[in-house]
Amino acid sequence: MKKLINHPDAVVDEMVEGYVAAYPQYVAVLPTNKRALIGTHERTQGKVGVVIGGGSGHEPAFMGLIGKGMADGVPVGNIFASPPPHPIVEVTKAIHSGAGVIYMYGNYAGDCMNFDMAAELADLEEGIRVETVLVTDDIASASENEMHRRRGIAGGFLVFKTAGAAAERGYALDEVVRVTRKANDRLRTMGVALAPCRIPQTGQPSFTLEEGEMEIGLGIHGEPGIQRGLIATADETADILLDAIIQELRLVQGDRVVVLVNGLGSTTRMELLITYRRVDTRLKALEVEIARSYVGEYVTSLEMGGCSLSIMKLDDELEDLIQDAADTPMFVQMR
Amino acid sequence: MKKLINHPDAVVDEMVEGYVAAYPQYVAVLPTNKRALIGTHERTQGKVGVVIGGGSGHEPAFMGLIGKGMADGVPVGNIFASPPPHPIVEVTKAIHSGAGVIYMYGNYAGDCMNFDMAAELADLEEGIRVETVLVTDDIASASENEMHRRRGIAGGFLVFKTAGAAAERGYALDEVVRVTRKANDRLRTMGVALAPCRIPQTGQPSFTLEEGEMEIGLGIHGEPGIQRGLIATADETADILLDAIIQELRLVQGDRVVVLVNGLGSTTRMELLITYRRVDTRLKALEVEIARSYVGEYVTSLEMGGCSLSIMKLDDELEDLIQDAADTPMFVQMR
Amino acid sequence: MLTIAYTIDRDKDYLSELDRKTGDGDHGITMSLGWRAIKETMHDLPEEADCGTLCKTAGMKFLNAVGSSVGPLYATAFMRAGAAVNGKKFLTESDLLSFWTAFVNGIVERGQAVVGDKTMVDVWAPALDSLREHYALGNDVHACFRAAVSAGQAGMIATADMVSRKGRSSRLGDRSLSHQDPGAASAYLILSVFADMLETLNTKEGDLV
Amino acid sequence: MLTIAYTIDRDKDYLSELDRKTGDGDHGITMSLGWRAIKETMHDLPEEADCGTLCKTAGMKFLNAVGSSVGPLYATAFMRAGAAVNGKKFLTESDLLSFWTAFVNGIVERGQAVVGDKTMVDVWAPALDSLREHYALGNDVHACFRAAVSAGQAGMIATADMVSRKGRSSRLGDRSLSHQDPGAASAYLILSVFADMLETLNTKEGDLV
Ligand SMILES: Nc1ncnc2c1ncn2[C@@H]1O[C@H](COP(=O)(O)OP(=O)(O)O)[C@@H](O)[C@H]1O
Ligand SMILES: Nc1ncnc2c1ncn2[C@@H]1O[C@H](COP(=O)(O)OP(=O)(O)O)[C@@H](O)[C@H]1O
Ligand SMILES: [Mg+2]
Ligand SMILES: [Mg+2]
Ligand SMILES: [Mg+2]
Ligand SMILES: [Mg+2]
Repeated sequence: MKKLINHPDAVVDEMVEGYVAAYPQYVAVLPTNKRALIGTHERTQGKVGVVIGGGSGHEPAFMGLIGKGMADGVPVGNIFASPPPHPIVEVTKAIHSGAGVIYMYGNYAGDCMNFDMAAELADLEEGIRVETVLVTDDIASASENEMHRRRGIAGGFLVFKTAGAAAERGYALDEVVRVTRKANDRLRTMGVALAPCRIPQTGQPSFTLEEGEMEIGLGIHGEPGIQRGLIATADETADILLDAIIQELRLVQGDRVVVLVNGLGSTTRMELLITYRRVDTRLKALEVEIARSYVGEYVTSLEMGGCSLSIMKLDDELEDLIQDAADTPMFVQMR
Repeated sequence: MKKLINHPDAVVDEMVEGYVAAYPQYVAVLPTNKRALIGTHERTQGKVGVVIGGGSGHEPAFMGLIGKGMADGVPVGNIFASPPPHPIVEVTKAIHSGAGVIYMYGNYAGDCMNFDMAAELADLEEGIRVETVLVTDDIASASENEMHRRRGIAGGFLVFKTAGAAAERGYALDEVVRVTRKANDRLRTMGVALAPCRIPQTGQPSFTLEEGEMEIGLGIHGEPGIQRGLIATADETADILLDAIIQELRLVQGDRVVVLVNGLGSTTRMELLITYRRVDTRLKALEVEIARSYVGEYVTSLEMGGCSLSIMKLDDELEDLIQDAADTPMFVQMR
Repeated sequence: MLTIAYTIDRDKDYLSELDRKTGDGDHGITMSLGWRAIKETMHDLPEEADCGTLCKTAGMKFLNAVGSSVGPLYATAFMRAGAAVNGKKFLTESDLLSFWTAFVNGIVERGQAVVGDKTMVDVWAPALDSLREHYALGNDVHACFRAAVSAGQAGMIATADMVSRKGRSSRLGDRSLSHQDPGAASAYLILSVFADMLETLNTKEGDLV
Repeated sequence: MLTIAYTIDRDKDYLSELDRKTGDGDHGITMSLGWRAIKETMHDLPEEADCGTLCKTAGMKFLNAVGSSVGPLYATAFMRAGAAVNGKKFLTESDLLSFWTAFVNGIVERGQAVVGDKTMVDVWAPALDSLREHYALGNDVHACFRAAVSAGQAGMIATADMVSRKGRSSRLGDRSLSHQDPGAASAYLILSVFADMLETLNTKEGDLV
């Protein structure tokens, strides 16, 4: 395993140091906790605070998305491990502007427990009202009638984008929560992996695939998928993902959507665009309108190979929020 | 080799199709040549046209950088192969707004011959004045007294950024050329590779490294580097690159620079940020001021592993241009 | 405590390996980071600290070093256990029972897992049951713990035949079958090292925790 | 032409392999794409097209299929060669000499490489010299081309001992040593297939090109 690192135990701290050094115009680390990052952008009094977070190894998520129109702060966990309550609470206090705070993260046992503890503490210590929206976009992780048990993967980016825009527009906390829940409800994701990742500390591949095999419905932590399949062409792969999503979202003629083809780490833009091409052709054949597309790396899994497809079914409110500007170190969008 | 593709011979065409489908708000393909892409952004009469290009496999470069403040058009070549004159000429004609056109690309025999032929044709057929600035940032590719023989690698991004901003501000062609040459003159890059890439059609690794080895001074086409070294920590690697660059640029206290740590394809942002951290520490120790940093993938080499470091020594004019806004599918910056 | 930290550190690759089968492959790293943090706490605390303070500090250190799933679980365990033995410098045999009862209840309360969910609870719950049972029979404390360890071991082994219903591995469905749960494996390690230590020490049990 | 296309296609992996040693590993792909494009041109052109038109079309097709370094080089070669035999439907022996002279000069003019730079010119230049020499001696045309092929082959082999001074490999410095130049290898293939074809055909040489 060849990685550009210094010591496996130091990767997260050094990454955060490098990040803050590279983007001082965007982010700062809190003096109280070296894993507590907040944006240097202006937060008008009365703006709902937006906190997203989770383990490291998913960059640009989560810490890369701090800035105007996205997150106000991010507590940073170890690789693939939820941050503990302390940095979460510190971030919460630092970015709170009097209108409450929304927490968003993927639905994992660890994140739920740590963020819940933090929310309790923020209320207890400073009376800050915190609401939580769990990202549960991964179709493969539980059946449709157990939607609340699904885990959150790359589609989280679109949920964060929605909440960030709503907060920036001055929505009240309940309203931010409402529209963010709606975004999550109308969002589905499914992914495939072609190559595993390696956590620096163990150096071991997260799984081994035979030549010609792929994992279908994988997680973004190197977890195995729900099923192993023979390797398919980009078009066939896109079809597997699309079929599942189209069916659950019940997409029909006239629907408007936003599409996200997310690379997991080592898959080239070339491959992602070839995959997108098929998605586009199929949706156009269904006469579904694509309001906006994102093709690139948004939520990675270290250097895993493969991609996921996310589709959010829009209404006018969601579409408007998704189109809003955002300005962060790893994601910038003009309106 | 596992890639998300349909057929090796179709990758470039399908990538371009997917790209144009994903970003209709930014780009369109010309009816005269399926490899000729132009931006849909407004080009005011009298604005210098900006054309960049080269082979595929470097995404986001070159085609990802079409838009306001960057390139007006991009002819797309096969993987690692210069585009032929026809798409170059077509792009040139389509984006010409009466003030001439600047061509920028890496200094490779193939690109030089094809773009020169295109420039001749554009003049012959439509009397369009074309000027060329070759990117020659790679320290490793020739000695300091043969600077003009150096090849262009990741630093090209900063050269394009400069020219795009100057053209957008309404500089005349000669002025755009002057400032772009200055950007290239004050720019140095050097890279290391930890893992090879594979061209889809051959499926063969571009080179083989023993466990524990890295290539120093590699190209962005899977070409071997100038030298093979033992694998080092991120800090040691950064030092190798930095030492060479600091020496050539004669960086001293009070100088202002822009820094680009570019990932070659499969190297994670975590590693790039850890590498950046060292660059930052060293430059700060020298009391060199970093006006802006870019850490991420700007010019890749398919899924190669490794990174390059580019530093441009600024003057007021360059700094101002680098800070200008840009809006393209794969690179957006607010001022 | 130091021995637990040492054992976890030694076996961390094995624990991560188990986690790769059904989870994200970091369990060994996380546990070892957590216990290393506890180890540092032990060094930093004043000699005269009582068990309550000691446990609460250990819990917070563990938590803030790792986050993750096990962070809140073991942190809550330590907090509750610390409260149960608050103010004491030495633990009697009955203190030990209160300690472990609170410890395990803390885990269950935080994680809401029940036996059969393929988690560490499949070790801790039967171990606690067995401990209470043997205490009730008035058995020798060492025998009680030996019984708890074998109940825990049986629970750990049984996780291999369970389909996960909690935590990361619960998304795998049947693919989680025939792999032991990593959290159960580390729980068993902690429990058995504790019991071993108890055997070697006779009086100053307070030092153990 | 079709045979050249076929041979290049067959040997493309070998050519790419040579290119991986000192360049970007695509030479076989590029050459095979280029010659495939020429092959298609041959099918599309009307029966009565003369050699000039044929060559110019071939050159443009080759160029626009590949771009790259070899695109402009061979396109220029074909354009110049086409101009040299413009309007002719059948080529005489002296036409053949004009054809190849123009072809090789086109490459040199476009690429500005000289013998010793480790490029295709190390095949084409000695081959042309040898061809002219044997023509001047009044030798049989087949013998002339056999001589040219062996001169080209010697040139190709010699590239292994050269340090590259043109093209992508020129950045490698001494690391380009002891690898044959891929462009020289494909040039030799083209030349030798041409000569072979000439042997099998006696009269209608015009069909060859
Ligand atoms: N709700 C829960 N209750 C009890 N134990 C749990 C629960 N969720 C997960 N676990 C335990 O945590 C272990 C995984 O720990 P670890 O790998 O460190 O965390 P993560 O899953 O966040 O990577 C599982 O093997 C399981 O035993
Ligand atoms: N200036 C030049 N003159 C003649 N031949 C050249 C020149 N530059 C490159 N070549 C030839 O081109 C070959 C490489 O072709 P190819 O791999 O297809 O192009 P690229 O280097 O653009 O990938 C080299 O082996 C060399 O023979
Ligand atoms: Mg984890
Ligand atoms: Mg090439
Ligand atoms: Mg785990
Ligand atoms: Mg080549």
